[in-house]
Amino acid sequence: MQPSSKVHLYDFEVASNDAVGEKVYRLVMRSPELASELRPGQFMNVAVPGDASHIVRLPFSFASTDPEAGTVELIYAVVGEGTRRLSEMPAGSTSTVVGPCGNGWDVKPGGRALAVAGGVGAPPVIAAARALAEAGREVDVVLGAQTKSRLWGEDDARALGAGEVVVTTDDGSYGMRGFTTQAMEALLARHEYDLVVTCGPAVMMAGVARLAEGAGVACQASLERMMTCGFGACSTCNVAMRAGGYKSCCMDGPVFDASEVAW
Amino acid sequence: MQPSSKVHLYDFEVASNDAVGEKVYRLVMRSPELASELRPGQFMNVAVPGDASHIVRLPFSFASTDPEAGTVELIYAVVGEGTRRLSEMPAGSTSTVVGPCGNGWDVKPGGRALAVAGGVGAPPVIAAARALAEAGREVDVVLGAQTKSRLWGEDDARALGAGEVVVTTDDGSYGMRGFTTQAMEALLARHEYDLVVTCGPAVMMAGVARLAEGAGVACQASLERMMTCGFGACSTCNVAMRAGGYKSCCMDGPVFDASEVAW
Amino acid sequence: MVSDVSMAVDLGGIKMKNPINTASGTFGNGWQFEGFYDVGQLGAITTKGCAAEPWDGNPAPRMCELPSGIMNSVGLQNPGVREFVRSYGDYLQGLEERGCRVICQVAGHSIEEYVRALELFEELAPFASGFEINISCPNVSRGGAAMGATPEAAAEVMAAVRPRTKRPIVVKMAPHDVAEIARALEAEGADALSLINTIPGMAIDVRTRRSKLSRPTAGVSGPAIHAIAVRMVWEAHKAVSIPLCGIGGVTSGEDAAEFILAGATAVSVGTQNLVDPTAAPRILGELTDWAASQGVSDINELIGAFEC
Amino acid sequence: MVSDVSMAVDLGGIKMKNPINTASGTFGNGWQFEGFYDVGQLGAITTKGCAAEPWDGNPAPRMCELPSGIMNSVGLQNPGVREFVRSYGDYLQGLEERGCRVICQVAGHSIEEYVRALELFEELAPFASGFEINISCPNVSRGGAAMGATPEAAAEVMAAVRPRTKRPIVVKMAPHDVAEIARALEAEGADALSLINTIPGMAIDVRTRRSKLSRPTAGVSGPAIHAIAVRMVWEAHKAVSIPLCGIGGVTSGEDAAEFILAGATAVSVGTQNLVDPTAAPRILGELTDWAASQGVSDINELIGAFEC
Ligand SMILES: Cc1cc2nc3c(=O)[nH]c(=O)nc-3n(C[C@H](O)[C@H](O)[C@H](O)COP(=O)(O)OP(=O)(O)OC[C@H]3O[C@@H](n4cnc5c(N)ncnc54)[C@H](O)[C@@H]3O)c2cc1C
Ligand SMILES: Cc1cc2nc3c(=O)[nH]c(=O)nc-3n(C[C@H](O)[C@H](O)[C@H](O)COP(=O)(O)OP(=O)(O)OC[C@H]3O[C@@H](n4cnc5c(N)ncnc54)[C@H](O)[C@@H]3O)c2cc1C
Ligand SMILES: Cc1cc2nc3c(=O)[nH]c(=O)nc-3n(C[C@H](O)[C@H](O)[C@H](O)COP(=O)(O)O)c2cc1C
Ligand SMILES: Cc1cc2nc3c(=O)[nH]c(=O)nc-3n(C[C@H](O)[C@H](O)[C@H](O)COP(=O)(O)O)c2cc1C
Ligand code: FES
Ligand code: FES
Repeated sequence: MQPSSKVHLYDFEVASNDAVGEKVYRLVMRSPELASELRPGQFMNVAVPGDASHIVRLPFSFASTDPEAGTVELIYAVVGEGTRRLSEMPAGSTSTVVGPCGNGWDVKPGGRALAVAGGVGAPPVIAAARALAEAGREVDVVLGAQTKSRLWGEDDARALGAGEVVVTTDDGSYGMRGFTTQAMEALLARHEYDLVVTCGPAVMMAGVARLAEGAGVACQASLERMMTCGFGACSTCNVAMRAGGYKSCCMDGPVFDASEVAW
Repeated sequence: MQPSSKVHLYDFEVASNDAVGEKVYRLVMRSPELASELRPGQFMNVAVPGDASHIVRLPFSFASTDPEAGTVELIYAVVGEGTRRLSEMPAGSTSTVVGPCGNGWDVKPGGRALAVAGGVGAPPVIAAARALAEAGREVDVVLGAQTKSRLWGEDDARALGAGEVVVTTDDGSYGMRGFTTQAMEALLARHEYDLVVTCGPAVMMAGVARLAEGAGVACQASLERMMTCGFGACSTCNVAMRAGGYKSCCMDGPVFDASEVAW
Repeated sequence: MVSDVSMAVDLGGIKMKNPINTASGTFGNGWQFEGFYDVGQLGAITTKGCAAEPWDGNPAPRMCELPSGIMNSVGLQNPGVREFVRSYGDYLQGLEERGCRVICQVAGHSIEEYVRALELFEELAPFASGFEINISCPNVSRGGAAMGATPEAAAEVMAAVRPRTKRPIVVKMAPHDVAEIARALEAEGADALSLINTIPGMAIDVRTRRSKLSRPTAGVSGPAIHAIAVRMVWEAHKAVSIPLCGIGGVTSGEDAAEFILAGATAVSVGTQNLVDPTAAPRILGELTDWAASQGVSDINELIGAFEC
Repeated sequence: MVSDVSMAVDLGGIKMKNPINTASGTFGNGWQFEGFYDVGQLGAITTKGCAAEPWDGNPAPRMCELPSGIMNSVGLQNPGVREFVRSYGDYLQGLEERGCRVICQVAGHSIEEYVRALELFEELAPFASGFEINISCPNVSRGGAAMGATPEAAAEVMAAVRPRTKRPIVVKMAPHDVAEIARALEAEGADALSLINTIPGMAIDVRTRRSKLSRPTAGVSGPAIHAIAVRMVWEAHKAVSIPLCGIGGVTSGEDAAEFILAGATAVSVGTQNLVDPTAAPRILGELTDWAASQGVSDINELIGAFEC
């Protein structure tokens, strides 16, 4: 079997780029081929102009695609210089993007599913929940954030209409006070699931994976690593496996069977 | 005697920044203290934002200052990445500038003076001619450019009303066809001068210096060097002297007695 | 610009149709770039360092950003020669047939491991036009210092691998004592040298007081090291007469041209492949245009043509 | 942030009120910065390398830009110790009185020249709190290789200068064989080491095929070399017990803090002084804030506190 790569380099144009929360932005990019190729859970690697001393692209998941309009929706948090420069890209500005990267969620039909997202882990989780709902599943969604102003995804989650939506904030400023794992425990007690999908901070995902394992439910987790290429060429994005050794976050992931990861 | 430095770091705001010719721009910066301190022939060292991988400031002479308005007028050619980014600084944008740098022209009163400028050597030469005219001298101005679209300074030179203005272009697209040195020879034959001031490409200045020396006229030349600091701290801007050794372009210059320079 | 300049070069017996090669570890094993362009147009590719048996490499994080560069501590993760050939052999065989030379990089923690890996390659990898010996691998019996850290140690590795293959051997050098080590390697029969490998560096998270990566030190690459690499190629060029492959911070045809003028026969694109996956063919085009603009009919006329 | 952290450090007998020093050649002789801020607030300044007799330095151009750095070939232009003291002695004496230590850098093309320069400084420069011996100067009798290129050569310089002064001697090291040379210098009585000097590099104008500067090679400095410099300071820290001054690409308090964690007692700001003339006091402020945020009462607790 010949190995083969379907990752491309595309131009994109910013259609819109606006704050949707405290340091949380929504960027819609126009890039027709990418929009038609991306599958939920995959990601892209974006060149952010404006500082040639930062040579590395920034990896982002997407919340939705509109293949008809040729657009892709990113939700991102401003955490450093790169995302700050991204937030300053005006509508009409252009750059390049590498994608589609990674494997995506396994979203085949089945029973009730639970989607658990923390912070800007929400975009790929919402995309997964949407695909699972479209595959005919009931899907409950847990969305967590530090505080109300940093929450994104509730409207999209409710729009799925496929199950319960529970919101948690660390500081209790909105929804349940506490962590997504606490909300998850409550849901696990009330429903029968055959799939959990999750994305968020590593500690949160480790907790979600443990709970799912305890309940005997399959769990897919979308992981983050420092990435250089995003298409399997550099081995800098390694994820340690329970069975020993490493897999590549950008090629074998970013979505992993949570039970295989050495958390 | 204690050495002392009068060079400061100032903020500036771009008041306007427009093309005035082919790849020639006019930038007016608002920086009140700098505007009141700069003397003709001095220069400033400008930080151009937008690419952290280029760490060095860009040195520029000025064409005029308006101490009342607190503004300084720069005329510059886009020759590389730094000047290209400078040309993209919109009105209202800000950065920092080091100045006033260097010694400036010696513009005391006297007889008829000749000012010879090539390309974007024109700004400091116009500033010198204006100061010489204000000191009561008759001043003839020779302005050279490769081609008409790259010429700047004719209006300012004519506004002095202090003598003849001769324009040359290498390609004959405007004024006399040929080099500034040819125009200078013709003027030297017709008038008696006691001072020549010049700025432009090194080969041109060397020619001007030779003609002035042949005619026994004092000549001041404003030199360019690759500069790092602009205020005497690094010794990277050396100018070789006829008498041997080097002087510093940013402190002992940029204006030198042309007869002392090893051209 | 359509050009008539002959771009073919000979890297110590590896006959490349043009000087553009790719740096080991920054180009996967080639196939990852087929979605971006026809890899067959490159002069050569160098595969990721591979040992006789699989290596896990270092824990995450393995990469952090630096000004105009990155630092990596991959630690030569590789599946071992057998699995390498099983997974990529057919692809690499096809690439050779498309006219792009395949240089297989050989890694080892000891002389015996190099020899064993090379023997396996010899047996299993008919597609390899040549081998690149990475002498920057940590020497397990010497507390992790690089295998080829001194002229003597480098010569020892070279002497051990030389009899194991008739195919060309390129040695990938660390950025250290270049002239002396180059002479030692030439004396032991190296066909060509490639340089430089990453420069050891260190980045500390000052809040936690720990390394930003999983190891205290890691390797700096990218534009930040280019001028240093050009100087080292020039030092090697003055020291030996075997051909050189220039590596370090190449992002443009001009960067590649600097290496050629400094004495390199070929030039590898490294980190830039990762951030601009179409870099290598663009750089090839720019290099070809530059050669034409220099008025030569053969790029070989420009090798070492730096004037000083 | 107002901080109660004690910032005073002792660089081999040079008692600095805080760890911020300036790198030789990037700070003029101090007075050039008085228009920007009160230089007296710095821990120390290091003056431009100065020899017994005047040196012309290299022809222009002496500087070109590199990605996140510059390259210079000033070639140690200096007016000689007598003229240096005549021009700047009063200013430097005043600076010492303002509590900022003055470290005078000593240059030479041979052992004799170092000794002669140091003798002159000893006689004429009572204001110097200590001397920095720049062992990267080209050795005239060895075709231009650096005076301290090998442990033996470095030791020889050190042994010759040691008896000539009772004041502290700092040795400014080249970015080469740091651990070994550091040990050799410590053994010969160096009070402290400062590192790194610029890294040799090369930049070619590919149209003219000539160097962009007046010499084929020149010295790389700036952010591009920072991670490499931090690693070398850590290597020296593991090799010797005399104090170190970290130099290379410092643009922020974080960069300075990395050097301290890697084992430096003081930190010099270099190239950044030239492009941001107010950098040094800003970095001092940021470093002080960082020390406070680390919950220590004395910056000395953080020296070498890198955890690995
Ligand atoms: C597959 C993948 C998908 C991602 N999807 C999204 C998304 O949809 N929305 C979103 O907001 N972010 C997402 N991220 C994270 C995003 O890539 C980083 O926040 C971004 O690269 C930070 O760049 P910066 O220059 O602003 O921050 P930097 O200045 O580089 O770093 C600031 C801080 O951000 C954190 N950080 C930096 N890079 C990463 C990284 N790769 N992973 C985790 N933390 C990092 C570190 O704590 C660092 O100290 C994703 C990352 C990966 C790997
Ligand atoms: C004292 C002084 C006063 C100056 N005044 C003016 C002025 O009023 N108007 C104006 O347009 N320019 C002026 N210059 C030149 C100006 O500084 C350069 O054109 C500018 O720095 C180029 O920056 P860049 O990044 O665009 O070009 P780069 O990308 O750095 O270089 C592009 C090309 O420009 C040339 N160049 C670069 N730097 C210099 C330099 N310092 N001197 C000469 N040529 C250079 C080189 O040929 C180089 O190959 C002055 C220079 C000095 C030293
Ligand atoms: C992620 C990464 C992995 C690398 N792996 C290897 C390797 O396996 N073997 C090797 O000899 N060099 C390896 N290198 C070094 C490169 O081949 C090259 O020598 C170095 O990066 C300098 O070139 P550059 O600046 O163009 O990247 C690696 C570099 C990077 C960035
Ligand atoms: C323009 C310039 C001149 C320098 N002159 C000297 C010198 O005279 N003596 C010396 O030891 N180092 C000299 N250096 C090296 C610096 O002191 C410092 O070691 C080096 O630049 C690295 O620090 P940086 O990256 O902060 O600049 C010079 C550096 C520059 C940029
Ligand atoms: S980021 Fe390069 S292999 Fe995953
Ligand atoms: S530019 Fe630094 S001394 Fe002149």
